[in-house]
Amino acid sequence: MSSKTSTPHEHHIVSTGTYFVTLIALVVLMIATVAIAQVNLNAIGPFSGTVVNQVIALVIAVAKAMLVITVFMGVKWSTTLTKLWVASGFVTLILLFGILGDYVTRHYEHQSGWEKIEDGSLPRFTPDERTVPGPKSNDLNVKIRQ
Amino acid sequence: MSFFNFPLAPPSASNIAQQYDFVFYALVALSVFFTLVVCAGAIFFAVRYKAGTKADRSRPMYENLPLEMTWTIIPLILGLIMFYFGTALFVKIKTPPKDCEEIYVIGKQWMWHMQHANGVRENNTLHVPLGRPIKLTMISQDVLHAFYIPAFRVQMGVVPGRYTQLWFTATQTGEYHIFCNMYCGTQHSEMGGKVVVMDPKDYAAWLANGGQSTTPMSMEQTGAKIYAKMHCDNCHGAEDTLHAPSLYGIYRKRRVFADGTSLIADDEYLRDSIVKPYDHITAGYGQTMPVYQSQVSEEDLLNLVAYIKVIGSPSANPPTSNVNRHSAPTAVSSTNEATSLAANAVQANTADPDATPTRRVGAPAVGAIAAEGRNR
Amino acid sequence: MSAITNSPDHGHGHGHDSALHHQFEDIGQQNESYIVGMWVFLSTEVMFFGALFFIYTLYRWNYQQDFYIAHEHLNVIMGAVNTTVLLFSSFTMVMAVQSAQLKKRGHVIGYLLMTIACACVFLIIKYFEYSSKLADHLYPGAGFATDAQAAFGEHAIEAGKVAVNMNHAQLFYSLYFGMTGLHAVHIIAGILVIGALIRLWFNNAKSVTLDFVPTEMVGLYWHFVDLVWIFLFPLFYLMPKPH
Amino acid sequence: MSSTVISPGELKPKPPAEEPNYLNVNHTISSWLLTGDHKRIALLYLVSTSFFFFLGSIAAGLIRYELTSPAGVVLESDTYNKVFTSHGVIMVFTFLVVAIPAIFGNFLVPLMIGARDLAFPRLNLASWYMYMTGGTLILAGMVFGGVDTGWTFYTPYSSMYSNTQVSMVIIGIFIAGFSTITTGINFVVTIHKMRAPGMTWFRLPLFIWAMYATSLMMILATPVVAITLMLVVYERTFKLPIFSPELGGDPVLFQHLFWFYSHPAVYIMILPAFAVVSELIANFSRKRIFGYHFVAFSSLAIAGLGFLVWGHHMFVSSQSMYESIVFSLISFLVAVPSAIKIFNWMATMYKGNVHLQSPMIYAIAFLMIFTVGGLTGLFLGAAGTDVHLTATYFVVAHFHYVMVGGTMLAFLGALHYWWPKMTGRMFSDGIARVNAVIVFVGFNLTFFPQFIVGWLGMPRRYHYYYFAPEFQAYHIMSTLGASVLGLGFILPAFYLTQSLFTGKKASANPWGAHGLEWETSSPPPTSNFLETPIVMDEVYDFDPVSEHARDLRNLQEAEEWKKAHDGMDNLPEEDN
Repeated sequence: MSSKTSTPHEHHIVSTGTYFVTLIALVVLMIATVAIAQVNLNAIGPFSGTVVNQVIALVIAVAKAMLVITVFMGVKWSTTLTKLWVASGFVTLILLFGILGDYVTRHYEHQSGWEKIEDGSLPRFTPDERTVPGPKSNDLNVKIRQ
Repeated sequence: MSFFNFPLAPPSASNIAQQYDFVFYALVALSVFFTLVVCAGAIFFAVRYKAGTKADRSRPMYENLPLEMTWTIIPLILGLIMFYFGTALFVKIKTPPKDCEEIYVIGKQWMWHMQHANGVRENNTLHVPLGRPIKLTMISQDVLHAFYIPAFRVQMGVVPGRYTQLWFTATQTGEYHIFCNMYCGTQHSEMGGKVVVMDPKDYAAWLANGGQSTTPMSMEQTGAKIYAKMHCDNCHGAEDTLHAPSLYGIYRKRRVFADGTSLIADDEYLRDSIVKPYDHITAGYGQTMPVYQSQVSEEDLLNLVAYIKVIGSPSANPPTSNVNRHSAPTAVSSTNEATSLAANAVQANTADPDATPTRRVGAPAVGAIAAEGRNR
Repeated sequence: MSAITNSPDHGHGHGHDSALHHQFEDIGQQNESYIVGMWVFLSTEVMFFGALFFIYTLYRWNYQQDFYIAHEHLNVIMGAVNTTVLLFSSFTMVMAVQSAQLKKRGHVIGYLLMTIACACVFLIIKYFEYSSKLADHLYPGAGFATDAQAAFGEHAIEAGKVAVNMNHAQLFYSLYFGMTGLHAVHIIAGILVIGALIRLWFNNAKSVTLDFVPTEMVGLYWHFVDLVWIFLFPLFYLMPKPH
Repeated sequence: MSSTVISPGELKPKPPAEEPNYLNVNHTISSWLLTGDHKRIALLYLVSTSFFFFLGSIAAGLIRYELTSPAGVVLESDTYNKVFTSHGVIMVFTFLVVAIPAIFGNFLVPLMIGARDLAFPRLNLASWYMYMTGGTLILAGMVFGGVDTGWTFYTPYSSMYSNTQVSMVIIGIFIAGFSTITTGINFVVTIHKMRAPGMTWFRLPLFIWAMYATSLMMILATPVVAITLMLVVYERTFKLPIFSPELGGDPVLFQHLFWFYSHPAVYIMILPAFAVVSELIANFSRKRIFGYHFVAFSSLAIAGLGFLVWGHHMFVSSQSMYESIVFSLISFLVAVPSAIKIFNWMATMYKGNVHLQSPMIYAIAFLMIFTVGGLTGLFLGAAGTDVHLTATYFVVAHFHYVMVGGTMLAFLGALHYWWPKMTGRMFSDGIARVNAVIVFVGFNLTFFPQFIVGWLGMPRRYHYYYFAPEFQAYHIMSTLGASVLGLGFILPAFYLTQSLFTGKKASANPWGAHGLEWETSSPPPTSNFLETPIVMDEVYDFDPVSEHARDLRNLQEAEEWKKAHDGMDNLPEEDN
C-alpha cells in the first residue's frame, strides 16, 4: 500500500508550547477585535468608518479561524488531500455569496416611468412608503406593513 | 372537437413576440439539426459496427485532440451566439421604453386586479390599446404569482413587498390568455383571465367611459353581462358539471326533475329557477344553487332570461367564454369591473376570428367532463 | 506493497491489529481515511452554517441601522467571555489529542473533562443571555416586543422618533436565535460525543487507545464548533455604528 | 478474455458453484438490517427506492389521468395540488437523487476500484436508515394531510399560507438529505483512499469519476437546502420573518438558496446517469471509451460549473437582470461538457463491436433522449426565450427528458447490466430488449407533446385548463404515452423478479465486459475479491480487432450449437 498511503504512520506531534502560543494569540486577537469595535474608525478613501470597522472585525475573525484550522486542527501538517477538502467547503461558500450579486445589481435596472431617478443616484427600492395608485378600496389595495 | 385541434404555435401578438419567435425558431432549427446528427450517428454506428458484421476496425481511435476541440469549440461558439440573441431579447423584454402607458396590477389568491392610470379598474381582464407600449407595474398582496401572457411572450414574477414590471406593445387586436404561472395555492390554475387588445380609439372611448363599452347593448348582451357578473358561468358552463347542469340550448327543452316530474323550459320556468331554484331541482343535482329571490331586479331577470334563451347558440354572445369562471373571494363593489366584462363580450364580436384560440366562442369543447347526472 | 491483510472476516478486532477495520489494508490508510472523511463532513457543515451566514449578511447589509440598534441588547462582555471559554476549550481539546498521541491516558481524560467543563460554562452563559432576551420579549414570533423603547432603551430613540423598525429587529433576533441556537445544538452534540470518548478512554477501550485518530476526529469536530463561534461573535456582538 | 487481474500468488482455481457469496452467507433478517456490506446495503436501497418510485409513479398516473380533461376528472384542485407535490417530492428526494448513487454507486464503487468495502460501512448503513426515516416522514406527511406547495416549497406560500403538512415533509427531506451527504462522504473517501494497487486515477472507470463528481455536489450543496428548508419550518413554527415580505424578509432569497442546491441536484441526478452510460457504451462497443480524459474531466467541469448556474431558474422571479445575464452565460458554458460527452460516446461506437443487448439499447435510447433534453435546455438557458417558456409544460417536458429519459433510462440500463452481478442470475434478454423499445416509445409519446403544449403557453401545476381547451389534444397524447411508459416500467419488475427463480446462473462476466467488478464471481463474495487485486492494464482495455474475431467465433459456435441441439434458441453462455 505504500503507493497510496504515503503518509507516515507516525503523526506529527506538535509541542505544547506551540498550542499554548496559539491560544494566547487567539485570545489577544479576540481582545483586539472587541477593543476596535468600541472605537468608531474614520473613513478610508471611499469606505466609510462602518465598513472599515466591519472589515477589520472580519479580518481578525479570519485570522483567528486560520490559526484554529492550521494549528489546532493540524492542517499545517496534513496531506494535500486534506488541505484540498478543507478549502472546498470555504470555496463553495464563496460561490454561495454570489447570491449577493443579485441584490447588489437589482437597483441598476431600468425603472423608468414609475420612479423618478434623482440626478446621479440610482433608484433604490423602498417599498415601504409606496402604495399602488388608483381608487382606494380596503380589500384590494396592497397592504405593505412597515 | 378539441381533440383534433393541434395548434403548433401560440398567437404572436406583440412586438416582443415577433423578436422572440425569431430566436425561438432559430433554436428549434439548431436543436433539430443536432438531434438528427446524434440520432443518425448513433443508429448508423450501431448498425455499421454491430458485433459480427464486416467492417474496418483497424487502427481504432481512442484520443484525438483536434476532434475533441472541434466538438468543444463548435458548441461553445454556437452557444455563445445563442446566448447573444437570447440576452438581446431578454434585455429588450426587461427594458421598457420611456413613454409607456402605465397600468397597475395586483395579484392575490386567486385573481388579478388591474388599475388603469385614470382609475378604471377591472378584475382578471386587462384592456390595452393596440400599438402603444404598455407597462404593467405589479405587486402581490400575498404569495408569489407570475403574470404571464403567452401570446405576447412576456412573463414576470409578481412578488409581495416589491414592485416588478413587465412591458409590451400589442400588435394584434383580440383576446389572449393571462395565466398565473407561479404556483399560488388551491385555485392556482383558475387564477387567470384575458387581455383584450383594442383599437386605440375604442380603448380611449372605453377608458373615458369608465371602463364601459359605448356600444348599445341588446337584451341578450345585457343578460350576458349579468350572467358573467353574477358568476352564473362558474357552474352553468358549456357542459354539465358536478354542481350544475349546463344551460346551453335549454330553452323549450323538457327538464326532468329530482322528484320525477318534468316541465318544458319556458320563460316562466327559467325565471323561477333563478329566484326559487329549489322548486324544481334537475334530476341528479342537489340543493347547491343560491336563491336569488329579491337579489336580482326584475329588469335584470328579464335580460337574464333573454340571454339564457339563446345561450350556447351561435347568435348569442356567451359570457365571454369560460375565461372568467373565477369566484372572486372578495367581491368587487365597483360596477366598472362587471360592465367591463360585458364590454369584452361585445368586443369579441368585432375582432378578427382567427387571432386567438381564446376567442373560439360558441360551445367550447370541454372533453370528458364528469358524467351527466353525477351527484356528490 | 506492505502486508496484504487477507482476512475474510467481517468483525472488527480479529486482524493483526485490532484497531484496523476489515475494509482497510493498513492503519495508515485507515487513519487518513478517517481524517479526510471528517474534513469532508466538516465541509458539509461549513455550507450548513454558511447558508445562515449568508442570510445574515444579506439582511444586515439591507437593514444596518435596525440591526445595529437591535444588537445593542446583546452583552459584549458575555460574548467575549464565551469566546474565551471556547478558545480555551479548543486548547484543552488539542492537548487531549496530543496526549492521545503520546498515549498518556490520564492526561487525555483530564483534558477532555476540561473541554466538557468549558462547554458547560459556555452553555450556562448562553442560558443567561437567552433569559435576558426572553425577559424583554425579544424572542421572535407573535409575541415579539412591539415597544422599541421598552426593548432597546434610549438607543431606539433618535431625535425624538423611534429609529428602529421592529420588524427588522425581529429579523435580527430570528437569526440570532437561529444561528446561536444551531451552534448550541452543535455544542450539546459535542458534549455527548466527548462524553462518549471519555467513557471509552476510561474503559481503556482498544478502539481509542491504540490510535489517536478517533480522539483527533472528535477534536476536529470540536474545533469546528469553535470556528463557527469565532465568526458568530464579531458578527452579532461587535457591530459598528452605521454612519 | 484477457484477465486484468494477476493475483500475487498463483491463480486460484475457479470457485465451485456453491461458493459462499454475499447473498447466501447468511439469511437472517438481522443479517440484512444490520449489515455493513455495501452490496447488501445497495440491495436494501434497491428495494426501498423501487417502492418509492412505485408511489411516485402512481401520483404521476393520477396527474396524467386528471389532465385528460380540461376540467379535471376525479380530483379536487386541492387534492390535485397534493398529488403533484407528492409526485415531485417523492421522485426527486427519495428516488432520483438517491437511486443510482445509493444502489449502483454503493454496489460498484468498491468493486470497481478493488476495495473490500466502502471506507465507512456503518455510516453507510446509517445512511440507509436515515433515508428510510426521511422517506417514512415524507410518506407520513402525505398520508396525514399531504403537502400542496410543489416540491420547490417556494416561500411565502410554504412558510405562511399553506396549512398542510409542510413541516413534517421538510423534516423528512432534511433527514433524507443527510443520508445522501453521508453516502457522498463515503464515496469520496473510498475513491481517494481505497483504490487497489495499480488503480491509478486514469485507470478508474468513468463510473467512478462521475460518482466522485456527484459526491462532491452532494456534500457541498445538500446542506444549503437542508438549512434553508429548516428555516421554513422554523418560520412556520414560530411565525418568523426570515423569508416573509411582511416583516422585511425576502421571498426570493429562498429561491436563491433553494436553487443553489437544486441546480447541482439536477447534476446529482444526471451525472450518475452519465456514469452508467459511459460504462455501457464502452463495454457494449467492446472498445476503450473515446477521449477518456475529456469524459472524465467533463464530469468535474459539470460539477464545478453546476454550482454557478442556479439563477437560471429565476429569470422572471424578479432577480436582477444583470445577474440573470451572467447566469445565462454560465448556463451555456455548462452545456459544453455535456455536448463533449455525447460526441465522445458516439465516437466510441465508431470502429467498435456493438453488441445490441438490452443495456446497450437503453444506452442508445439515453443518448437520443438526453440530446433532446439537453438541447431544449438551451431554450431555457437563454434568458430571453426562457421568459415565455419558464414554468410552462416546456420546462416539465425538458426536465423529464433529462430526469426520466436520462436518469431513469440509465437506471434501467444499469439495472439490466449489473443485475447478473448483483443477483447471480441472467434474465431473458429478448424481452428486456423489447421492453427498452417500449420505454423509448412510451417516453417520447408522453413527453414530446408537452414541449408543444408548453410552447403554446400551458403553465405547469395547472389542474384545470377549461379556459384553454386547445391544450387538450396534447394532454391526451401525453396520457396515452404515459400508459405505454408505465407498462415499460412494470414489465422489468416481472421478468427481473422471475429471473431470480428461473434465470440461468450468471458467470463472472456474462456480458464480456471489462472492469474489476467482472473479475470476481457473480454474485461476489462478501469481501468482494478473494485476494486484493493488482491492476496492471488500462481501463476498458479492449482490442476491437481481436474482439471482432471473438465475436465471429462465438457466432459460429452458437450456430453449430444450434444445429447440434436441433434449433433450440438457447444460446450457450458466452464465456471466457
